[in-house]
Amino acid sequence: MDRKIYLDNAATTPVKPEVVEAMLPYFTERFGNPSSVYEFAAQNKSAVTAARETIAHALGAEPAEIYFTAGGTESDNWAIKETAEAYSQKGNHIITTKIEHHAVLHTCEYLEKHGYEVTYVNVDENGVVKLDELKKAIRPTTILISVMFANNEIGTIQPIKEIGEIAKENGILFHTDAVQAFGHVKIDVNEYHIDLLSASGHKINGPKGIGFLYIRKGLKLRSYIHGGAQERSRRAGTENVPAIVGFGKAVELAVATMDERMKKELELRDYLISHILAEVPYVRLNGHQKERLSNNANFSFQFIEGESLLIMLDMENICASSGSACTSGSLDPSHVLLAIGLPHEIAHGSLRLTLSDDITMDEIKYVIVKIKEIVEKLRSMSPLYED
Amino acid sequence: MDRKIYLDNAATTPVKPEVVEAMLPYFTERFGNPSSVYEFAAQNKSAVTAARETIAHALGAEPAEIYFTAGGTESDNWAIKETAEAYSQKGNHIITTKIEHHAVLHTCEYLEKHGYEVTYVNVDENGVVKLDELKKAIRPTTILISVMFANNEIGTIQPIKEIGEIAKENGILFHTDAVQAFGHVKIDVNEYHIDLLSASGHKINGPKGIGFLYIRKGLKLRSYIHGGAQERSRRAGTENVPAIVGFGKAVELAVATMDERMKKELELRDYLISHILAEVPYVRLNGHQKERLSNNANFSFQFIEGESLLIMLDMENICASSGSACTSGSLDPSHVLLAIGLPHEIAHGSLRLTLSDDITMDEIKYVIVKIKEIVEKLRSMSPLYED
Amino acid sequence: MYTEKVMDHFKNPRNVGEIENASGVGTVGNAKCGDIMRIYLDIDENEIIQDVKFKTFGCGAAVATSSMATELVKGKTVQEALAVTNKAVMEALDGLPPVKVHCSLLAEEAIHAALWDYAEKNGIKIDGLEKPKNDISEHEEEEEY
Amino acid sequence: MYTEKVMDHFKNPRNVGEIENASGVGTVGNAKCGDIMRIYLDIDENEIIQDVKFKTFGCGAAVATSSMATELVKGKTVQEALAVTNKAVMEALDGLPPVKVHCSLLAEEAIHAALWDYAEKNGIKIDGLEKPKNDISEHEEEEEY
Ligand SMILES: Cc1ncc(COP(=O)(O)O)c(C=O)c1O
Ligand SMILES: Cc1ncc(COP(=O)(O)O)c(C=O)c1O
Ligand code: FES
Ligand code: FES
Repeated sequence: MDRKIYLDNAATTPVKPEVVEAMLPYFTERFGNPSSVYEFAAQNKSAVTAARETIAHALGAEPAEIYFTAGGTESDNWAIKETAEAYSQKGNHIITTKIEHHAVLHTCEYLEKHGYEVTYVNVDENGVVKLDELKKAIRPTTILISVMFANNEIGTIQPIKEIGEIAKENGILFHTDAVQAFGHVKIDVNEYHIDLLSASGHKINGPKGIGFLYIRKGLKLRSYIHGGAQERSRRAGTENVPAIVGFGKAVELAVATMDERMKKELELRDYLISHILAEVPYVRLNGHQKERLSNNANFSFQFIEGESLLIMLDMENICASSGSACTSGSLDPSHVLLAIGLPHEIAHGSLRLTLSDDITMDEIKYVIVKIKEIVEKLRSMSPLYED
Repeated sequence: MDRKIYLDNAATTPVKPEVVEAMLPYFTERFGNPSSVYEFAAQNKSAVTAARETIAHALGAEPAEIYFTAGGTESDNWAIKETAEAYSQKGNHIITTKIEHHAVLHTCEYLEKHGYEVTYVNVDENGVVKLDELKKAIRPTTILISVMFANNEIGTIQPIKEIGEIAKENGILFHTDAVQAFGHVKIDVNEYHIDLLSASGHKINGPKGIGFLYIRKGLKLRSYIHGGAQERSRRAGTENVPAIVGFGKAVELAVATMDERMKKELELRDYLISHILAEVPYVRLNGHQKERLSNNANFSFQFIEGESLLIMLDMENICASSGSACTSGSLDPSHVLLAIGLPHEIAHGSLRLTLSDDITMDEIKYVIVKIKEIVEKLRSMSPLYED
Repeated sequence: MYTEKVMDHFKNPRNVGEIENASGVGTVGNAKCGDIMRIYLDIDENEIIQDVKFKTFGCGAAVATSSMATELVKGKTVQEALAVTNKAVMEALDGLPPVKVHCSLLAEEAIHAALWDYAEKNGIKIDGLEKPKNDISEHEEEEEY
Repeated sequence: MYTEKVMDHFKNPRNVGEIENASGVGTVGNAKCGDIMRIYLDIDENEIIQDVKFKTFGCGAAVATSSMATELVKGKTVQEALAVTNKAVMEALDGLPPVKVHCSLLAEEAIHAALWDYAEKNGIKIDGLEKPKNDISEHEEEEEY
């Protein structure tokens, strides 16, 4: 294949040309600071307002409930730390899961060092959070339940509505890290009883360095980034107008194409999964069979190691990942794969392929052939494999 | 004038075409997550490394001491809050000044609510921090001195080297908010004994939503944004590669043109200042006569109010500001102007003009004429003015 | 940020100036923002406002509301003038941004202060008019989240 | 992230495989990353390594260092092979990224383990060779700030 086959859309996505187009004027011409008095900059304020409206609309939220941040990670930090601070009178207990992104897990660990207590609820072998465990974990001091909408590694979609209902019944705030789900799955914050929701631009063909936190009206959360009066005094820092405009455009496109995109991705994904499972021995699919993101496939190939697999795929022009991108500098096996019960050495041999509607069926077929070849080659080199 | 005369470069600056050019490929083609294994994304890692080197070089720092953030505000929050946390064993006292940006002041106020003590040192009538007061404020429990390099409203440049020496002699960390100075003034972190330095891309013709924190090697500061292992595990969140590349380019250009640019700006600025002071009655220049940013002029016109002045200037195609941009939604007179001793009603009539080397002498002359006309008109409407 | 009507009254404010030997003069300041407005009324023996002038040290909205308020009271009776609220002024201007609502109060209060001065000078009592404060400051709203 | 030499040895690893009835076999695991390497040595009566093969379950660097290490010891005496350090292997590969240094230790240790096995089988003692651990794990560096 001449063309690079990019199958790492969960790590990041290319910015769509229409999005770049929408952003461009805001770099060089309409560059003004939207907080300024002069008309020239006031136009930028309306561009920000329009993006906020598009995003709010996509969630069934009000524009005043959307606060722009620098990305999903900041949104997660903000939601969790400032809920902890604002509601510390009520209690010091937080419930989350073992398979959250590090942006949530490390934030919770930080809070644990500062007097908070955190319960990390288990998931089943498909990566679905155990609702009975979650319910049992609730204490009178529980102030927050934080469960990701969809997992970034194995793609499992959580029963968010049920969790929202549990939270609501118990008078506990509910945060969801929807970085992987927003723009890929239909979300309604009211239907799902979501109080706080994190999302990020670069996962939906928008720019990097922009995200938002949805904060339900009435919540007492304060700022996490202190300073100027931007974002209604809740998130300081000169507004990143081009990125906000680009994010708005990306959301508009993602919403408009969602159904069609999902349909195409599902077809490709299911073909890929069924053929890999049928044609490669000693392989398992990680994550839920049905309740999974339409673009996610995650396999564990026994007896081989992920990085070698990735480099060999790269040599064949296929970009993929093993574990999450931001931990690929790390040597530990993925905490998500361990949480669904994989032993270390099998977790090591995992491969995540996250598609887009830009991929063709021919490319998927090529990928299947290459995976078979490479797995075979690596196994022949493995001291663990005796055939 | 047909052309918009943009005199609000302290609020934000246009992104230079060369900078946009440098960023563009990283949106659509080289969009990969630099933490990935495949070669295609590894190229992005080197682009980030190159930008880091350019920036480090501009400060006399090492690349490993530069941490990218989402802007000056985040850098200030990080520097101050995490120093407070990391060194809380040593003490709980911070020294800063009355004229810091809100990103520093509101962060300090936040810390005051959490058991820290903060001394806000006074400045003299030119906006220069009182060094004797600063020295006297030092306690055995002082862990941080945070003084901005140059003020965003009145342009006064602080005696940073002396402050750095005081901090060093007393074994106290020294942070400087150099958002207005970086790229405009020569800075050497070692010569000035700076331990922590904040800067922002959009103040030097780079993109918005990107900044950095310089952290001297050996400091024990932890992350402020928790999550993935980016930025050597100190600042989580997918790297904003296009913005980092653009920031690097902007720094490269700013450093290369600094001398020439300053020369031109000084000429324009001094012409503007001398003519306004000579031709308009009841006016004063705010900030230091000499120790000020080469592009900053700040006047107070007695008997008139800033917003009206700004709107009338806008009607003449002149973009300016009164107080800092991010507080222009606010009704309080600038805390900086009050700190240099202006009474409320005079602080209200202030005008900040911040130039760039893109401005011509003809434009400056036009601006002077218009200011004279408008000030006269507003005064004729003012109940405070009896001529 | 401002409507066209506001900008029109800001660019071409009506009734700027002073009235010598005015029947009533009122000056009020806004404690919230430090701005100041003065209204001069020329009221004839039939209690009709024959002329009105203003001077304002204040923001764009302050100038525009002064201008509009003077337009609204001109030719009216004292009682009619008293009924001109800041809401009426804002409506006539097609609205103001939320942070600028207090500016319109300045205009209402300045008219009241001028009417009070007129009443005092003439030893009369105007029904429904209370002694104006020197500094007005609206009820601080809770910061809205 | 890897040098050309590393990529070359990764793409075309030398000496992959097994040796039946090898003079010595050593298997080591890296406690840090969970990876495993096995080395087979064929040593003649003059203590010369006639042949060497490896199998690796590990990252790109592990494969490349296995390959390079086997190249470096092939044809050498036992004592010469013992002197092949992970540093020598890394140098021969034009370096490794810092997080991958430990992978090269795997190769060094696997050779040592195979030599130990050879010595035990033959009831000899090799000067300077210590009993290998099953799992190696380098001294944890302080996280560098
Ligand atoms: C589930 C999840 N949460 C949070 C993040 C962090 O988002 P960002 O890198 O935009 O800060 C990511 C992606 O990296 C993610 O997949
Ligand atoms: C002195 C100073 N510090 C901090 C900031 C905040 O920077 P940013 O808006 O990029 O977060 C600014 C500008 O807004 C500034 O002028
Ligand atoms: S801000 Fe003072 S009158 Fe409008
Ligand atoms: S990471 Fe395990 S051997 Fe390299």
